[in-house]
Amino acid sequence: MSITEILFWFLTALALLSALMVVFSKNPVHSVLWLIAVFFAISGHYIILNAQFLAVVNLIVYAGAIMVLFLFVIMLMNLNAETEPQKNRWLWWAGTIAGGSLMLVIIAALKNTETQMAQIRRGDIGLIQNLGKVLFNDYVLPFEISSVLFLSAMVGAVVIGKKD
Amino acid sequence: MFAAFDNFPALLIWLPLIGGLISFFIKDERSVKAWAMLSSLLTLALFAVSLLYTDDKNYILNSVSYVWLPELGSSFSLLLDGMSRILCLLTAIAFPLIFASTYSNSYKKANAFYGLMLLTQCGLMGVFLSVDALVFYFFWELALIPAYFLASQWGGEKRVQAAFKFFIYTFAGSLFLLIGIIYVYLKTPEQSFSLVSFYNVQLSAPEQMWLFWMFFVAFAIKMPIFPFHTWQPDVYEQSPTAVTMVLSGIMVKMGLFAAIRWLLPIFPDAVKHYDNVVIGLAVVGMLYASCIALVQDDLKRLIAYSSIAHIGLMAASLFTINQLSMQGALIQMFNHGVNIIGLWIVVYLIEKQTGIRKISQLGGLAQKAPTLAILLVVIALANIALPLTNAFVGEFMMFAGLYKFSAWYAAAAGLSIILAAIYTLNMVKNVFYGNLNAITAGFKDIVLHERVVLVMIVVMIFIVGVYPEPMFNMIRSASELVIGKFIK
Amino acid sequence: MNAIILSAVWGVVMMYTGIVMKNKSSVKYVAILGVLLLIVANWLEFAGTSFFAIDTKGMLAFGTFGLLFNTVAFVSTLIFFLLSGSDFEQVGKNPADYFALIFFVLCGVAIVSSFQSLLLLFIGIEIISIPLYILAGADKRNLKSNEASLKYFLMGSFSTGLMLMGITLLYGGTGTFYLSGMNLGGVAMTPMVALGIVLMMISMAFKASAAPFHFWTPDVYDGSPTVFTSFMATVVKAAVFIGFIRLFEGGFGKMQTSWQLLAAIITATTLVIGNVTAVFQQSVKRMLAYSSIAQAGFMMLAIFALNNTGKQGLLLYTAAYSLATIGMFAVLIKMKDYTFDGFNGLAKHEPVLAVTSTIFLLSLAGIPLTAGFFSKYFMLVSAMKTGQMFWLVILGIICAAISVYYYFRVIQSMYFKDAEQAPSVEVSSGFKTMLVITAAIVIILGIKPGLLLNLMSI
Amino acid sequence: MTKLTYLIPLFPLIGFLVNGLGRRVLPKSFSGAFGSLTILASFILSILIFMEVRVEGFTAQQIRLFSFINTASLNIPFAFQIDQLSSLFLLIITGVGFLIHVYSTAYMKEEESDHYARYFAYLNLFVFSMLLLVLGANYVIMFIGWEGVGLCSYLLIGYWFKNGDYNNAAKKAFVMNRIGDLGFLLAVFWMIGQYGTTNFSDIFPRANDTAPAVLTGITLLLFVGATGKSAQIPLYTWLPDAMAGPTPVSALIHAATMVTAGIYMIARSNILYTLAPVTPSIVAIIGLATSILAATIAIQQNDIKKVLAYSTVSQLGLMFLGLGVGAYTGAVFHVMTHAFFKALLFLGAGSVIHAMHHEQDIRNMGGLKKHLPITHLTFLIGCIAIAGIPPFSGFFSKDEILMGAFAHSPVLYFIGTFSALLTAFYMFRLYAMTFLGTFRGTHEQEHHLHESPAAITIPLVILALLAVVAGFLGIPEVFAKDAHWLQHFLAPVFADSTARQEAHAISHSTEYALMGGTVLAILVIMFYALKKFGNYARSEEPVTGFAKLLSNKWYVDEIYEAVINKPLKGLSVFFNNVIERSAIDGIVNGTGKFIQYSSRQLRWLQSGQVGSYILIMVVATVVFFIIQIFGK
Amino acid sequence: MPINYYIFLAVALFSIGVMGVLTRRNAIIVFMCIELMLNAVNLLLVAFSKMHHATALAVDAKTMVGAEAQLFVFFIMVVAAAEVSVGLAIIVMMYRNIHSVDINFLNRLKH
Repeated sequence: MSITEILFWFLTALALLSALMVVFSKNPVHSVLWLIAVFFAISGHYIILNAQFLAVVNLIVYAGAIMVLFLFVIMLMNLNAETEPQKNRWLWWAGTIAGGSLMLVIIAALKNTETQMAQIRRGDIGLIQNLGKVLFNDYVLPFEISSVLFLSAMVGAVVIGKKD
Repeated sequence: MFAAFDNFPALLIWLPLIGGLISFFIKDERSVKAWAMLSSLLTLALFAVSLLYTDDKNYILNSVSYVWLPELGSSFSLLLDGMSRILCLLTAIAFPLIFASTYSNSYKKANAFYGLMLLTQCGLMGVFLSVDALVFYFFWELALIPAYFLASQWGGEKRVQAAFKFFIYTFAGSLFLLIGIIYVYLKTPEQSFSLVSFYNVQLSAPEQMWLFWMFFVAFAIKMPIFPFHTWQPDVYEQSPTAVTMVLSGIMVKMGLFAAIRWLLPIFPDAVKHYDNVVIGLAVVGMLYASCIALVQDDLKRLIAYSSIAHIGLMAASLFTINQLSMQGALIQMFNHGVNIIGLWIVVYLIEKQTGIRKISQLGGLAQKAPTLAILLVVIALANIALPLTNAFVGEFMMFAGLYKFSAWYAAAAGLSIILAAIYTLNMVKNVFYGNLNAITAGFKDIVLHERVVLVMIVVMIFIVGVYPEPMFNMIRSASELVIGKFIK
Repeated sequence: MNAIILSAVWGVVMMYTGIVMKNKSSVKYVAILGVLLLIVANWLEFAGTSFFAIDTKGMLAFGTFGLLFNTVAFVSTLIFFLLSGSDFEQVGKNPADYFALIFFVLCGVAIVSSFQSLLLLFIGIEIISIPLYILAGADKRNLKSNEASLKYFLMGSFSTGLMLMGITLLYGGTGTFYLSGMNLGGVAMTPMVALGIVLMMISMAFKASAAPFHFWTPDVYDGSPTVFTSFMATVVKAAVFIGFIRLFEGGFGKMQTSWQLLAAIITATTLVIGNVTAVFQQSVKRMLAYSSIAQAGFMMLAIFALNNTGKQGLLLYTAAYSLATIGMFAVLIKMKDYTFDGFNGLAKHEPVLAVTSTIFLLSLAGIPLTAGFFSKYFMLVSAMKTGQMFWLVILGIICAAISVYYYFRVIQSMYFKDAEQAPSVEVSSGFKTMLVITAAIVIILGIKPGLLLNLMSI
Repeated sequence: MTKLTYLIPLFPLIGFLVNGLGRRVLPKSFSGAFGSLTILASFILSILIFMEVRVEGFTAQQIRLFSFINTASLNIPFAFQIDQLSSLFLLIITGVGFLIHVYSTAYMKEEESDHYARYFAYLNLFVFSMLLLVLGANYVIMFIGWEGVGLCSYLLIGYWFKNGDYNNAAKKAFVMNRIGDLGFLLAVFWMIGQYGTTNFSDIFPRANDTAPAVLTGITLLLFVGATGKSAQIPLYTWLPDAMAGPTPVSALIHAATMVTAGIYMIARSNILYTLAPVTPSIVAIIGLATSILAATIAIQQNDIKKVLAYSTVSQLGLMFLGLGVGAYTGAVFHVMTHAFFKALLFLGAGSVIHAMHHEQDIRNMGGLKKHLPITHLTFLIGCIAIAGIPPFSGFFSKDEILMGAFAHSPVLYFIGTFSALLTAFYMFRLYAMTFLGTFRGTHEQEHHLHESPAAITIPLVILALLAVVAGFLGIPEVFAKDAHWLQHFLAPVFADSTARQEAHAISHSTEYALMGGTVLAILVIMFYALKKFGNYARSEEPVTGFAKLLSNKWYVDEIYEAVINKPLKGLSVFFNNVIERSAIDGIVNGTGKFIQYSSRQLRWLQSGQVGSYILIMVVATVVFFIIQIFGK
Repeated sequence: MPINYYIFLAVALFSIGVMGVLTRRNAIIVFMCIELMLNAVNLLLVAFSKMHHATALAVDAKTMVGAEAQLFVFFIMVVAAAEVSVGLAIIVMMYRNIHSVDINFLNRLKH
């Protein structure tokens, strides 16, 4: 087993474990922290896949900005205590089973996919230079259009946040 | 579209339509009454004029086709042939009669009432005249909507529910019709809704079998034949009498007419296949409705069930597929319309004065209102098809045709003749004969305009009853055309 | 392209209008001007004049169908503004922002009606959704509005997740985001693509509020400020359907056989749940929410059939449905009480409102001579043309019959029941005129649907 | 002259219209006179036509007026047929009709003016319908008259419409007639199916080629019609009830003319009956049974008109016996004589009732001989005639029928004779109780007793004369050769039937013996009855045993009520309350309810919980995956 | 690395996210779980990107196939950021009104 593979399995295990912890943690703050762990693991995977740009952006945007925002809101609401009331057992089981069966079904459907290899540690499409070229040559339109998305999100946040 | 004022079918539709729309804007009750009367008389006059141009030479005056929805293969096509002529005649005659007989009645929101009535007339004319399936469906629904509003807005206590049931019931039925029409339309080689294309379309036997039911259910609900009839007594009971007249006199004929024009010739194989089912239902319905009529205490319900029995006979005879009963049914459609309107007028006159319709609470009216009594007896006798009244001709022919189909059906259906005599005479006896009571003691005989209307109905009863030849001439070719579809 | 850019720009203009103009009705007029410009710009593009020469790299394509739909959507929005524009002020303090958000939504609508790449579909849908989350919660003090907003947001994000999974699987299976690249036919159907299609169908069904993914609809439509419900339920839903049919026709048309059954199931469920549940509602607003689900069921027939008749019909359907629903909501806003009984006696007090809303309801019920009839007609024809699953058509008409029940309850209240007090607030004559015009359009489309449909063949 | 045939029914029709429309304005004297005169005009025309018809070699003529029902497959003209049979009936109808009109002008004097006019309008309408019936050249026109007379019967029975019982009687008459009419109609339809026409002249020549089963069916159905109209088992019960109408009506409609329509119809269709294998026997048996049944009931009746009514039923039964055994001429002969003497008896009864101020119970009469001499005499003549005592008319006609029966089967003869004996008994019982003995009514009634005016007595006298002499139109072969004028006259009508019948083979000696025996027996019975009831004294003892059975008319009405009316009513109520409300409407409303119920249940899915919404979405997604991937 | 591994991992993460959405009642956590789902998708997209790239490399050494998927991930992040800003605003607004972020309290609207 190469070092890459070891790393792969480690990151996989980390990601899955952290994800589960996100779900099962009683304390919201812990959930946030575990989620950040998931993001780190995923960024690790990106690096293995040689998608360096995304690995960085993932950390900056998700772990850095978004999760901080989450944490901030949780703190603001003083939700750090275990405020969540008793769960509905039925709903819990139903949710777990539903989610589990979703996974099983997808995996069952896709398990016979013809084995193709994802290129790892090589290939330069994930480099910032190449992505930038493609982004500003071919994907400039969606890029511009997503500004509308931000505009609306901005206006929206203002509308919601403004005092009446 | 309004360049259409140059031939009869279009005029027969536009005239009531415009008359109706104008009615909505006449606020004064007296004026709107007069206007509605005038409008309906104009329609009648127009129809009378059209009778002068019935020969083939004037075909162009009696048919019309405008481009409407070329992209769908539908055109606004109307045709005034024998079959539609007799029903347009009924429609044209009925409305002035209805207006005249209820002339003294005062309606809240009279402009809306008369406007809707005339719109109903427009819709009915459209149903009878259209020879394009989509146009036909349009008018089929359009006749229903104003009738729904009329039945809901004016009438008895439970009118809203009754009219609503009627509306949903018939609407549901007509949706099946729509599906059927679309299917046939898709099967026509030229993707057309025209009657000719429908008549020429080639349908396999299994297709015909289910399409038959699609069409039939819609028509059966409208007619209505057993067991699709339960909306009818409630609606007749609850609607204002003028509306009941329209519903029972003309609107139920839509179903029968549609069966002749849109069902029999299009699905001959299926008709042959299911004739026993339909006729069986109709005959059972006749006996069933007659039996129920025996124990009705409400005049309106009694007439409603009697109507179901009569319609049952017409429906049964249509499906026997022979000239005799087909022509009989066509004539009887007209006659039944006239007679039942007469009956409703009598009920209306009684209810107007006494405020009740309960047979058990009435009695002895013949002493107070001999004219009304005599006229009613004539109409009632016409209703039970006594010879020399109009209904005899039709019923005789229908029974003869039914007998040709099967003696047993005819014999069973014939029992309803006896039952009809029982309930009709019971009604006459309990309402008009016998002694007066507190309710009927103050009854007055009918006034001039009511008398004129009833006398006109009676005169029509006798004219058609004694000399039906002109009617036969009117419908002969139409029925031969339909029957011709079955002769391979 | 004209419409996308202009609507985005006008959204920004509206933002500034809110700051510059203190008079609230002039804000409305600016918005109306904007929509008018949009209509003109879109029409010019339809006629062949594009203001911007942008190479979209094949990610957008402005065909007749999409542009025509844009026209429908913009005209509906115009009528919406004219009828209910003044009611924005009732919702909150910053109507200009709401107008801005609506223009952003229109931008999303224009994208969804012309996308060729799943990326743009995704962005378009998000541009539509995010302002709607806000609009749903615009009435900030109102707990129902809050709740609607949060429910919409949570479920909307979840469905976004499903959609992204779908897109990913499709990409994994085909290696492209372009619709044209995916449309390979049944041969290329790997399980991955199949799952992708299912997920796309589910997420689009969610946005289109088709059952069993419709659950957000009644709650959100009910909780949102009524003006915005009107917009959400009409233009937005119509746009989603246009996106839906473009995606499935352009992307998966050749694999129709593989997903048709699912489409039929969704259609059937939607029809049944929408119509049946609407029967028991006590609030007209909520009834209209279920009615919009029911109507979605009919529109699903076009997706199921995926033929030209269906496309034509869908266009007509969106127009008929949007106009009637906008009209109906406009009347609803004027009512003091949103329950069925709240409509009692409307015919007596406000005959114009009663007559026009009757026409809208008749149209929604699909009665001939209204646009609703032909739209349903086209749906049925398109489904029948496929020659498969005839039961769906039968179910459709049964549900149409059921729908009469709840639409006519309103008519019954208006005409056949009495109320002592006027059931509605005072309405201006301009509003009435506008209602009459809208009703007239509904009827004209019901007599001559060709006026709209013939444009498609240009 | 036959060209003017249409005038014969037209006159009464005009009378009907004038009297009916002008009932408010016309004075009584005018409406009565006009009503009578129209019939007189028809009578005169009938005589003129008869003159033409009686000429040797006259063949039946069809007079086509216009086409009534005219389709490709069926053509029914409105046409009349003049032949020996119809012209004979024309005479009877218009002749007797005229007399009864005259009689009525006096009898109905007390009515108010508009009701008086109404009465004559109805009466004229009746004559019109009856004339249509006999003149019709096809079964449809005949049916028009057939139903028309039923209608007039209904109207006249219920003439005093304030009385509920009268109305019920009228209704019963109409409904029972309708039952028969249905049979008639079905026969007509069968003929249409078989021959494509209803014209007598087209059907009868083809009867020979018709399958016997078909003929049997048609004739039986026609006979059902006849049982309704002519009051035979099982549809006879309406006739006694029909006595609710004014007495002249009973005389005209329920004795002389309408009830003989059945006989006319069968006589008209004689060839069909002759060729049908089974029907004649059934006709004979039903006729005989009716005759005996009605006669037995008549013995115990105390209402003067009821006795006559049952007597009519009984005599009609005999006529059907005649038809059944092929003695068509005899049956028609008896129709004629019966028209005379039964009209006479009814009118006489009317005179009595008139004098007694609407008292009809013979137990309250007696001794009227001296108060009403003319009535008494004419009534006695009527009784003798009906009893069959030679040389009065009843003897000849009845004898002819009975001889026909004997030729067929002696059993029929003896039963028929028994019926004739019963006739003599109850008629003389009636006569004795009414006219002999002492008056048993109130003093007031006695005080007012007086002979009726001339308008009543003159018709009585004329009819009495006819009742005496009419028999000589048909003197049997045994008395004088070729003296049977009627047989000769009607021969062309029955020619085909006669040719197919086996010749009568009764020796003259047998015939004399039977005749003598019968007459002797009748005389004995007559004297017994006169003696027994000549001094009738009212006894308050209730009738018991067999007599009770008879006085309750064998409980037939009660049986009908229990077997037909009650179940029908029950069925109707069941249909109305259970099938209609619960089953059919229940299904319709149930569909609505079911949808509402489903709506209420489906609402629970909309729980308001985001979690459950998403859960359902996920489950649906899983299901969709399974369908998509593993479903194929 | 075989693509199946990535598929399984992503699907597992995705399903865990779904499970979280279904089982948790705290609106923020639910939202975080949705973010988790998005990340699973991102990971899978990148994996597919590299898979297709590898395939395309065999034909053309200079190919940029696969870049579009990574850009897609980029856009997803963009959208997610926008969504988070709006979503958290809504949650805060909600919290201001009812002082709770329990989604089970969201049941005024039902049936």
